[in-house]
Amino acid sequence: MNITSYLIRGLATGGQFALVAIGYTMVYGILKLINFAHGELFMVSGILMIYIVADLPTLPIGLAICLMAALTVFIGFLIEKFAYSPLRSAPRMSVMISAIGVSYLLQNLVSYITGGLSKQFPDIPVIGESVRFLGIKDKLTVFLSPVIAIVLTVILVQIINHTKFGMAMRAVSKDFETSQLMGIKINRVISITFAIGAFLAATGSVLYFAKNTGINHLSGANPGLKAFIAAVVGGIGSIPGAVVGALIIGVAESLAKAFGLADFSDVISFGLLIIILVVKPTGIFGEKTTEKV
Amino acid sequence: MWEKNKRTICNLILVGLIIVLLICIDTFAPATSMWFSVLRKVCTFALAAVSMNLLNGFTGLFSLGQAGFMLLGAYTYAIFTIPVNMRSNVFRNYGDSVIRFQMPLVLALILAGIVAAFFAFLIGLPVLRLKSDYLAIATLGFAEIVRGLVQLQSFGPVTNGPDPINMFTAPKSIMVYAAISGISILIIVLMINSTYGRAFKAIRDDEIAAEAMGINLAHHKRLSFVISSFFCGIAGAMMAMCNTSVSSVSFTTSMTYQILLVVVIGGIGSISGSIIAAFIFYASSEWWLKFLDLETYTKAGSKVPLLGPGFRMVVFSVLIMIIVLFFRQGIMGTREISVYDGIMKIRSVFVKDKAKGGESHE
Amino acid sequence: MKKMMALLLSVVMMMTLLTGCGGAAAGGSGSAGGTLTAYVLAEKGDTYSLGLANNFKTAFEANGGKVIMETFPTNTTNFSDYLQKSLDNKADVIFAPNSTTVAANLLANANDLGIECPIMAGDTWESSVILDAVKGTDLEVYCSTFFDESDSSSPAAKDFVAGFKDWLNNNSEYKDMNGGNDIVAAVSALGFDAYNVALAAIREAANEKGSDLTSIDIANALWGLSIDNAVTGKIQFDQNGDAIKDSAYIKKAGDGAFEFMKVQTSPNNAAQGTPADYGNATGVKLDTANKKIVIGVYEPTSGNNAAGGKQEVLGIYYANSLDDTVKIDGTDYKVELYVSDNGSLEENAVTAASNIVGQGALVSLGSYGSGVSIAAAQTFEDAGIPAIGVSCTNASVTEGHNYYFRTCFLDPFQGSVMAQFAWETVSK
Amino acid sequence: MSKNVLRVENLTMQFGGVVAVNNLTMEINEGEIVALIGPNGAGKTTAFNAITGVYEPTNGAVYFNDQLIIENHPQGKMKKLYAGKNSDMYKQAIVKTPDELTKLGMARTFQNIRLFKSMTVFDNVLTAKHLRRTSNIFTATFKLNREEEQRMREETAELLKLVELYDVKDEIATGLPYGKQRKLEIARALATEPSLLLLDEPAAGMNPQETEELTKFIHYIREKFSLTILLIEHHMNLVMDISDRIYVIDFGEEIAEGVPAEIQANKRVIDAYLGVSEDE
Repeated sequence: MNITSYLIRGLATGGQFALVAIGYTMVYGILKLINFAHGELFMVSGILMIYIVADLPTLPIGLAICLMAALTVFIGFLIEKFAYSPLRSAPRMSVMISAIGVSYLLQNLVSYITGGLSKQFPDIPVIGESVRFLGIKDKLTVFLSPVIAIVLTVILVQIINHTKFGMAMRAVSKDFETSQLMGIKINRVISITFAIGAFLAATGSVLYFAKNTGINHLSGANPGLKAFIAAVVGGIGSIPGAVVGALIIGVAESLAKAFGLADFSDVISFGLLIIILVVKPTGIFGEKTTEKV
Repeated sequence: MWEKNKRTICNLILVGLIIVLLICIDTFAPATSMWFSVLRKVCTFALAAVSMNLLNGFTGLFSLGQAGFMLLGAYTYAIFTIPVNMRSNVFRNYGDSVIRFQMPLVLALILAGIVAAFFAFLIGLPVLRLKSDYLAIATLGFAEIVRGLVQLQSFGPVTNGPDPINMFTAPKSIMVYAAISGISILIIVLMINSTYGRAFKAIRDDEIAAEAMGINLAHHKRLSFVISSFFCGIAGAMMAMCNTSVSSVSFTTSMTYQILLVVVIGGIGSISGSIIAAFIFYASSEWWLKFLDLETYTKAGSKVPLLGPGFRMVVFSVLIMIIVLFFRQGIMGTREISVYDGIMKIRSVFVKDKAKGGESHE
Repeated sequence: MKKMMALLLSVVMMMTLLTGCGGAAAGGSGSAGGTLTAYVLAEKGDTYSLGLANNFKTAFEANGGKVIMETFPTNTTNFSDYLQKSLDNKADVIFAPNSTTVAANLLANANDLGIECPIMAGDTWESSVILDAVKGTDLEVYCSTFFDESDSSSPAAKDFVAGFKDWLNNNSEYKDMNGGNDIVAAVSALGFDAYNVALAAIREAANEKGSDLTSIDIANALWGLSIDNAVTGKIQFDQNGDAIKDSAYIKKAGDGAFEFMKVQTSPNNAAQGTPADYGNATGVKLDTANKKIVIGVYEPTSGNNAAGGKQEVLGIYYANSLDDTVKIDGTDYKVELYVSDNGSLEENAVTAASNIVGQGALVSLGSYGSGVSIAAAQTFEDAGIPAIGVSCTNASVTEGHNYYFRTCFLDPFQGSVMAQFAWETVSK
Repeated sequence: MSKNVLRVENLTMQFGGVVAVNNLTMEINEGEIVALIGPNGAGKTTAFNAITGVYEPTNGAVYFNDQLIIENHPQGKMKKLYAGKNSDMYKQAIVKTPDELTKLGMARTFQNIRLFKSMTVFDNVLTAKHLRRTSNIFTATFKLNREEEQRMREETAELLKLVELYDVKDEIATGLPYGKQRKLEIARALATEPSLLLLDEPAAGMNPQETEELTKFIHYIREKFSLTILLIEHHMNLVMDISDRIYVIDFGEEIAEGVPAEIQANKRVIDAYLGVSEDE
């Protein structure tokens, strides 16, 4: 029983989930909203890729990916514009129900278009090749995902901590009203946050679906939930936390499969979520915020 | 007597009429009519929606664990009502069932509720302290955990593992479903109109003020959570009766989303709203709007655009988004149906016409 | 910021350090001598998958083999960890009787991991999805099935294959339903036979009862039926209402088409069943008013099993296009099909079956997928309508339901056939 | 000396590094009306919230009817950060949630009115009666507590008549004019049958004529319900002519205590309000 293969694959799924988890943690940081539809956006970007490659066979793969990423960002923007911003002042529950409604709509729309059958993700040239690394034979994307996730995180953290726009995002996440008073255009910041989240989801979907090539309308549900758990475990609102949380969840699930607890892999991640929520609701990296009466 | 509770009397008359209508359908409708399977589902999901409304709508606790509690109720009911001689057949892959006896229907129903309530109490201890969106995700996680655990091979002798359970008592007549659902909803309505109901609404409106008025938040939240799960368990048992076979595969999060959307359509905080919405949602999705899924061809043989498998669900999801965004109150908002006020309003519309018409000669 | 970066790096370092020392080469297959090992992977909550897996396990262990069996939750898309388990245990054969949706990912992951041992499954894998997944890989994939288009031994089969291919090729809408090609799926052949069995039973009942025949008479007729020249071989129903079958076709997923490997026989000496006692059930009367016979088609045309469901419906449509009138007491009765989609989900079963009952159907054909068939058994029984299972192979479809018949073989049979085949191929 | 109702001992509230309330000691005897005043941001409401269990005090103790109800000392991170005094005097950590304190008999109102927005005026007060129920979930649901329900409704009607809101009893509470909402909140607090009533700026937003009426009303309810009252207020004329004793705090610390006349003349109090630097 050698652990390496399970660890590597655990890190891989962790890395792929991390990109989606960052989307959750950023949107929650800004809007205090669980963007239920984010998992579905991840699935939609996979489906978009299939239809782009099928309908525009002449388009080189690199361009196809960029077109898909652009479309995903646009959809993310639309979701925020039509489903969330009209409810900006609405009670918390109706915004959440709207998020659930969007995720339900995306699932049913894709199921209608694809007829419910699972479609094959096109082969991605470089990262799709099988490669032998440390005695394990698997697709390059498996070994690449954690690295790409960490690199993107570092870039994102630099943007947030060292650019004017990053400061605006941090301000908005700390206090909505005051940052509005300070002249920050709230809606622009929120739209851009959604756009970044959508872009990362698109990147994550290319890495993830290059490995798990069968996609149907339900392929977004499980990764979406796992990514959210990762965001909570890592400390909601903290981007590095989301990545570390995702790596932990990925490895935990793979190890469960290694030790024959395959049936429990789902149960373990949800168990982890409930334990973290109760013991340390702010997660590993999150800071404590006292509720002012 | 009339003056004091005229509204309740009118509403009781309405309920009486509905019961008579149901009896007619039950006896006279041809055995094959769609009314049977539709009304059975409507009664089941009306109770599920009302019990979710008790929690989300009246106590302000946003929980997404309904599928988990319904699963517990369905499994408990199914396991305890399989005739003794059929047990080994159903539990074929796991030797035989641990339970050796068969329970009468009513007892099994109550047990289904109790089992769901017991698990609600357990999960409630850690989870009810959480803020609303975390509570939603934690209860969603709980439902997934329950679904995962029930399917385990090691639990085979108790829950038949991943194999479906069938052969249990599944009544056919609508009156059984209407009775169970009716009594349960009546109990919930009585509770909401009691002093405890007011305490729940206080918690929904303003937790800090409620606590300052001496309402113990932990105790009342747990009470509402456990009672809502009790009736969710009974709704789960009714769902087992509807489908005549129970397998954990059908208790997915999308079922919880459907119940939530029924509550939203009906109006969060309105019991009659949930019942009306359950009827509209399930009657149309199971029957009236079924044609949306069938590829139909016009006489000229050309395919009617858009219609095809899955289109019905797309129409539903768009409809629900419209309701969530523009009609946040849903059909009834937080108002309850009142026949008396309805009649008065209609009468006043007529009276006004007469008055307008009669103005000339006064 | 510094603290966080340090922690992140240490996590990655710890992982690579671990992998460094543990890099022993895994992979490679075929245990040197010793007992043959099979790795069985089934989907939790899928009745067909679990039934077949359990039967394969008992049969393979009976031969003295070792079986490692695991189940995965529905909607799983990444099977690498499971397949890695088969490599770690040096499995000689992998048996994964799952839906084509699962197969697409499973085979892709198998190719990623460079799995060399043969991968086998049941009748669901006889579909173009498997051919696509195998294309361009050197995976060795076998599946058992009820029928093979290149088996020209029986004339009925030859005519059916030729006629069905023509019929598919000259209306594109049906060809699309078949997955865009004219490969004859086994389930289409089964659908074709099931329709003809139903018609034969109706004609039998008409001879005795004339125009006041009811669905109960059709059920009784089915018990006594014996059709020798059916496309998928002789059809006779045993005591449970299952067709007495003693052989299955084994196919290998080749490049673009399935290659016929062999007919694997396994003794099945069940005798023809005596009619069950239907008590005083009245069933559904013949629709003498508008002179039509409705046959229900209870199939998944959406959801996970849509591909197989649609191919089954095609077989029934084709059979209906050849023979759609029954003469009863001198008048011609038009046979009409009513397709009711169960969406491959057990919770839709009762509603979809009630739709068929609502149309006044005398017989119901289907369904692809054992779970949905079992779930609808009670509804057909209450309406007194016989149902003929076309390709649902799980034993409990007919067990205890004397209104449910079946024209295909059962999991216990298919499991033992595949175990036998696996044992023979691997021990060579 | 009549019985001591509330005694606050070295109460300190510290958020991170900021000491909001520093070593406050206060005593209120039965039947007294005591006011707690001080410039904006002096820590009045924070002290109030610590006494009513909304916050956990960082250090100090609170006695109600000579019975220890709240005690705490700096723990965990706070040990190092603690900038207040005599943290060694308290060892235990007794915490009470607001509903437990209300059950003991301490009812409160809020600085920004917190009425139940979906309920009518009548139900707002009726809900507060829930605390004194003797029924449980079953007897309440199946209407076996008819006489208790009847009693609750009568008492609610009486209270509403007292605050002259009975005529609007079926209107939605948050629809009332500001002054009336204030009086409703007081009526709701009275519904929990308290012995100590804590009022948080009851006259805020009232015109002089309404404030005058409020003074009479507070005197009246003290007699009728034999209450002890602690209030925070900015309207000096209300404070001066209603309170028996006054505590003044500034920057979290107590700077003066005494009867209204003394306080009016107290130099430090005037400086604190007028913001003159205390140089001499």
